[in-house]
Amino acid sequence: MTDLPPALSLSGIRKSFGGVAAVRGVSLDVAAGETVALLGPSGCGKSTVLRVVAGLERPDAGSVAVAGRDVTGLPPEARGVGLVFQDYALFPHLSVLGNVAYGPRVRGARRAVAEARAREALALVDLPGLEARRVAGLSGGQAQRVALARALATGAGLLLLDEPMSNLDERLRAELRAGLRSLFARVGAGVLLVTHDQREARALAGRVAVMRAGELVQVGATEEVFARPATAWVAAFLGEVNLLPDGPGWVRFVPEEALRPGVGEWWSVTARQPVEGGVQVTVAHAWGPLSLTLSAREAAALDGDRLRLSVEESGVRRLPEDRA
Amino acid sequence: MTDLPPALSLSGIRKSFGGVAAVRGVSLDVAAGETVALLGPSGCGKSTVLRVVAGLERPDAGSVAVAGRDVTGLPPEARGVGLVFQDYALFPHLSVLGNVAYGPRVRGARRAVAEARAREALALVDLPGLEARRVAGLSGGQAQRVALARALATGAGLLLLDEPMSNLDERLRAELRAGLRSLFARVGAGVLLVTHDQREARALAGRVAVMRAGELVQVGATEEVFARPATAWVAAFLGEVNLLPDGPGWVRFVPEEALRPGVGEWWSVTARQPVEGGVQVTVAHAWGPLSLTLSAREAAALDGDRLRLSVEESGVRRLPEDRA
Amino acid sequence: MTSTKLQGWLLALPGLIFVALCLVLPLARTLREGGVTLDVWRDPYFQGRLAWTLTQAGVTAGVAALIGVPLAFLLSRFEARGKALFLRLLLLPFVTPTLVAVLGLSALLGPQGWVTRLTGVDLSDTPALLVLGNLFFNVPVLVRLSYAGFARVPGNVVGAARSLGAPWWRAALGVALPLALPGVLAGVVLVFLYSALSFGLPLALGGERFATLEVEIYTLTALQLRLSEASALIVGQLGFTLLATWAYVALSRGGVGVPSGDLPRARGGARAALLGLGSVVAIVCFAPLVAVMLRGVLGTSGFTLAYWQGVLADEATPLLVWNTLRFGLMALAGATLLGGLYALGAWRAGSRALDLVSLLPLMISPVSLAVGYLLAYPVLAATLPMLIAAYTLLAWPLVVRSLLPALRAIPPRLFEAARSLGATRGAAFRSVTVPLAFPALRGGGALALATVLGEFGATLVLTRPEWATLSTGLYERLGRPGERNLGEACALATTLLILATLAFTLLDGGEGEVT
Amino acid sequence: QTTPAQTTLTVITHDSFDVDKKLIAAFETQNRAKVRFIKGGDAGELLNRLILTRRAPIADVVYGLDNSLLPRARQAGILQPYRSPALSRVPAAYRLGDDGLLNTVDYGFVALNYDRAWFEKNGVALPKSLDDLKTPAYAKLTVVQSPATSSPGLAFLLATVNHYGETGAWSWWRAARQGGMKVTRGWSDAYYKDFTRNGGRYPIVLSYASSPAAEVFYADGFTPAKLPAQAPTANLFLPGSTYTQLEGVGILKGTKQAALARKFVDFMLSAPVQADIPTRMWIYPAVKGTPMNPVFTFAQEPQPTTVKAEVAANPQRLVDAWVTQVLRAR
Ligand SMILES: Nc1ncnc2c1ncn2[C@@H]1O[C@H](COP(=O)(O)OP(=O)(O)OP(=O)(O)O)[C@@H](O)[C@H]1O
Ligand SMILES: Nc1ncnc2c1ncn2[C@@H]1O[C@H](COP(=O)(O)OP(=O)(O)OP(=O)(O)O)[C@@H](O)[C@H]1O
Ligand SMILES: Cc1ncc(C[n+]2csc(CCO)c2C)c(N)n1
Ligand SMILES: [Mg+2]
Ligand SMILES: [Mg+2]
Repeated sequence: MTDLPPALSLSGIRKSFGGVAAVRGVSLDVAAGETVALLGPSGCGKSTVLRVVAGLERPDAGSVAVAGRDVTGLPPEARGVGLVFQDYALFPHLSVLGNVAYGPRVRGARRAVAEARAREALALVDLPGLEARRVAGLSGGQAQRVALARALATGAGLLLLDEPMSNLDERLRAELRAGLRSLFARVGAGVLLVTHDQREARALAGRVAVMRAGELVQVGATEEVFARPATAWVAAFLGEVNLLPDGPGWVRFVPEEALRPGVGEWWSVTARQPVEGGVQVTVAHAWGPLSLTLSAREAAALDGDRLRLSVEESGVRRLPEDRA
Repeated sequence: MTDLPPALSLSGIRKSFGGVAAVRGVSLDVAAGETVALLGPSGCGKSTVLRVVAGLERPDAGSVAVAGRDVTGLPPEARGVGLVFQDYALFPHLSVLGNVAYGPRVRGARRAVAEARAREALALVDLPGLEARRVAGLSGGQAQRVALARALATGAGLLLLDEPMSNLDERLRAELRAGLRSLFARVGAGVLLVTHDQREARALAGRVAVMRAGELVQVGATEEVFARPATAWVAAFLGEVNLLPDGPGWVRFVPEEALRPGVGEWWSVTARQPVEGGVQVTVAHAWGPLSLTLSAREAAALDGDRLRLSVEESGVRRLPEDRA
Repeated sequence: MTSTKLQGWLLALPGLIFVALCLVLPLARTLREGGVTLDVWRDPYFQGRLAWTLTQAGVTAGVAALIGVPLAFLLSRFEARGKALFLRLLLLPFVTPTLVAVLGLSALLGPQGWVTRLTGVDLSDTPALLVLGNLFFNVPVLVRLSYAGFARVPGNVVGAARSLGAPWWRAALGVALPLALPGVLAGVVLVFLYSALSFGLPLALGGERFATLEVEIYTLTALQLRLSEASALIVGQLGFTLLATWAYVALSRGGVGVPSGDLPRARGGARAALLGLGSVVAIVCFAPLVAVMLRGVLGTSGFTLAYWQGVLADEATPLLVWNTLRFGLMALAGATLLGGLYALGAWRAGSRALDLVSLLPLMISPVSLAVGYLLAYPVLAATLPMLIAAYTLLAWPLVVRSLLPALRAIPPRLFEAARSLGATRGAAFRSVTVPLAFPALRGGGALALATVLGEFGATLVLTRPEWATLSTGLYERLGRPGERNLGEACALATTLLILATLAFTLLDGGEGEVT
Repeated sequence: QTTPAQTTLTVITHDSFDVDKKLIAAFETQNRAKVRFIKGGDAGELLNRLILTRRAPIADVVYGLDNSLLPRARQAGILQPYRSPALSRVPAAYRLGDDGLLNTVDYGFVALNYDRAWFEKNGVALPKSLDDLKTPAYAKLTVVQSPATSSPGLAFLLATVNHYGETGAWSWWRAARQGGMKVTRGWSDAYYKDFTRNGGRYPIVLSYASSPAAEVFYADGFTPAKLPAQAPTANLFLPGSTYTQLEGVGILKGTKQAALARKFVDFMLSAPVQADIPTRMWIYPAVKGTPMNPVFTFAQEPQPTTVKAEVAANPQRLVDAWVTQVLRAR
């Protein structure tokens, strides 16, 4: 594995649109067989990075190498990447099958072979029986799955997936995640996955790259990044709420694992909200408001508007405050 | 409140496209000030229901009443509903501000007033500074927020939101959910929300309607539906995995709340998977494989590949097996 | 210049060379021969002609837009029975030789016309008849090009406007129209140019009183050989047509989209409007043709097949049919090839100047070109290449005007998707651009063929007896007195219309999108 | 000796030219040559095209120029003289000058026609003179062609100038137009759209003296054996309203086929062609004694009028004057 060149290697990519600096120096590697999730708030430049990699956008600076080969100057079709567009970009003049078989066809496969591959890909995304349909009448989720199948069917060694499941329900997503995971493992493709779904990132990605306003602010192993965000901004972006001021320029980050409900002092509960698999409560702690999710079982520790809570100091971390 | 007519009242809606029966008899009420989430797998007819309500599709049968007035025969503009399209459908020839101000403008507001309302709506979706941009260059999430703002700016008494936040990151979603919740409460609008995000449904919706292949299969208070799915299919769709065969035509549904890790017999753990805020494990129970998510704290109960687990029988329910 | 731009200009080059050789050079020769004495424009007589020319063309374009644009919009939003056939038959007026149209109109609205006798309203010798005649020829162009434009407006976008509270007309004007603008404006500008530069129709319908500038140019050039005065008029005419065209080019920015398939059936108000406007257009565009066809089977003593027998017995008739088809197809090939390449070039080069050039053939007085041909290419006078070139020149703007907006409307994402799936530029072009633009090419080809099947090339070049076409055969009969000549001319006109309908059916592939 | 098939003679004609193809074929075999015809437009357009291309002539022979155009053709020097021996059989009055630039092939009379049925039905008396015709009562019944755009129109203009003199003619035309006389561009427009017989408003139309014969010939159910008693239209020979058109054939300067061209000129005056002319082009063959179709009994010949030299000398000037004095006068 280690002697294989990375499936993707980006260095110093910059791209502006008129006055908007969409990408401002992004360097990132995706190894063969590895899935990297690209996370970041809306408009931070994720899709632009993917478009640069696919060769649809010329970077203002920087270079793109795919499977060890510099492709910065190459046209999209010479790069061997499969891209799922955020807005699908299905071919309106082709049927569902025609759309999915398109990639194999233009890469020279015979019709029968191409269609067989297309059917396989369609089965993977759980779209049986729609082969002959025009894409115009598809539902949002159906169209998205066609787009995903179309990219998968190319058999490209590098897949660029731009929020490929944003319009699917959770069960289907879970199924697809399992399917994709085993597919990626089987074909050894490098995958760069843009997603806003942290479960998806966790389930699929070995590493995560967090992007902010055109730059990567933290790259690391998935659990590492989730467990140890580098800055207050990253922590907040990943959904951490217990970021309490701790002197100028610093915050005290209290991860949920550091919270021990049912032991220690009583604190008053200022908010509670039922969530999937439990209840989310906010406790007026001396450091500031602390939120935590109690499982159905732990909820028993609640005593009206009070909760015993102790913080395991060793789990608390100081992070630089870099939020605007 | 109770003497107000429902914001929306659907009865017996049917709609086919050629051979495809997209909606097969849907009846549903949305009270004023209430948010109802419409959940269902991809392609089950959710968008079609919304389009029928908005007057963009003529139902083959059934009637639509908005605020107590039968609007089945009325054109879209006479219905007073705000619709967020799943594919946004922004006006490419107008700026961001022009898109959002369009609704107030065509409903007779003066330019200044319309633009003020548009700016308010844009602020709500956290899109400052993009007013003058053409919509063509927007990122996916930016476009989606423009679409949402556009529907909000109409001030319609009935909002139809078709996966309005599918392309937004979780933090932004959480913010928006809070913003929307208070907005809906303030204006007393009825909201029919299509979403695949159960957190979104839980956070925003008082009631949930679960749709399957063109029909509603369960309608009820949100927590009620999540806690007590009516059938195996609904339970599975809502993400429940512990549905174990229990004689022909029935399943044993073991909700996570009924599982007590750390007590009872030792069972061997067949799979473990880190997830947000913990680890998901599958236990080879006598009834069959049982999955549960252990919080970081509960994970301590794991002993290598073994876990003590007892099932609280009172929490287990028998559900009819209606999956194909 | 980027390579795409350069490539665009290269693709447009054959068209540019063609325009240079078949238009610019001959025109320059004409102007040089006469010299340009702009003094003519001081003459209030010519100022009056100019004003009249602009007025009648403006009124025609306005009325055509008022009827045609809403109809095109409705046709693009709703399914209606016989829609494809209707759009196809709408090409027939374009095929019709001017004098035939005049005869058809007079049979209905002349002093003894059927409609006149029924209603007692005599429009003959009034400008209303002239505008009707202009509409007869030109509403079809407008409807078809606007339809193509509207068909590309995504249904959801109009739906969004409606659900935001816009009544249909507001959604149509505020959303659909701006997005369909390239097609709609192309239609309007073509109507304006054709009406401004037509001369057969105003003369035949109104005599010298309604003579347009083009009539004066014709008279001064072809009959009086006063080339210097004619040149001044030509330059002036070119000036105002360029102005109109420039306005069109500057305004015609639209949206992207591809025509979508299934449309709902029209009902209620939409249905009524569709039927109403459709009927108005059908009456304006088809009634004169029906009248002509009827005259082909009605003699003084009622129904007769004598005229048809006469035409069928005439040994020249097969030659007329064959020539009509032959020249039509040759020019169609020329126009689609040149026009296709040119549209691609203009699209890639992203140059609005190229838009302007493509309309030049419709801005130039044909007589002045004819003189230019004789001066520049005497050796080629009355040769087949010259004839085909002339036909092609008149036909290719229609191909370009159909194809270019369609190309510009293709969402760039689709091409990108193809490339990222492994298609080379060429393969992506073949498998995405071509299929998406092909209906527009077909539509443009149909309009181009219609132009050629009529009479027009004959005014540009010298012809030969063995090149007689259905329209020259018909004019020859109308050059002799006698009932049978009129009847046979009408029978020949009917033949031309039938032939054209067949050709359009083949060209449209029988089904699918008609644009 | 060159191979016969290589010789091509190009003949340019006006648009109404029509001769039996068999006769042409006979000429071609007889002379081992190919004849290529070009249609050069209306006679006036034809002349102008020849003038424009005189430096690089596009044809060898021209047929269709007439006496009203000859002065300009002569002045432009586009023709070279050749007097066909057959001219001896053409009456002197019908010859086109002595310089042999054009050999008369046929002649016709531009004349007013009227719709018999209309006058009978409406009980209106026929006008007796051009002076009557210009009064609104008759002017609004009359459609003529423009002298600027049509050869019968030009002929009619020359007739009026010949009759009234220039100033008189201009005031006649102005009065007639004021009175409602319609001026169309071409003959077909006038005859098939404006003439009452074909659905128009005007029962008097400027056409040819032979038109009534053609009306009979082309009527529904015409058989030569059973001629009707009268034609549906008739000539209205008002004094000063008719004009004789003499159409000729000539050889263009610069031809490389002079010998063949001369043969073609002779051919046009040969008996078979002359006999073919009347019912094809509805004009009279120039050669005396050519047999005529009986239908020509419906085509009366008007009294010959002498044309003043100043009228015949420069018709173009008169057209120009008409345009400014009549057409553009407000
Ligand atoms: N215009 C149409 N023509 C043909 N079939 C259609 C059309 N619109 C929808 N359908 C079909 O109707 C069914 C319901 O579609 P709909 O868009 O309502 O699904 P949905 O529940 O919104 O799905 P998703 O979650 O994927 O958006 C689908 O099978 C779809 O393919
Ligand atoms: N063609 C363009 N013209 C102008 N600005 C553009 C263009 N494409 C992208 N941008 C801008 O560049 C920035 C980055 O866009 P990009 O689409 O890469 O964001 P993203 O991270 O994919 O966001 P999202 O999660 O919302 O899809 C945005 O501010 C966007 O408005
Ligand atoms: C008023 C008017 N008259 C005639 C035509 C017919 N026509 C169709 S194409 C063409 C010229 C070709 O360039 C002409 C004259 C028209 N469209 N508008
Ligand atoms: Mg994006
Ligand atoms: Mg949907």
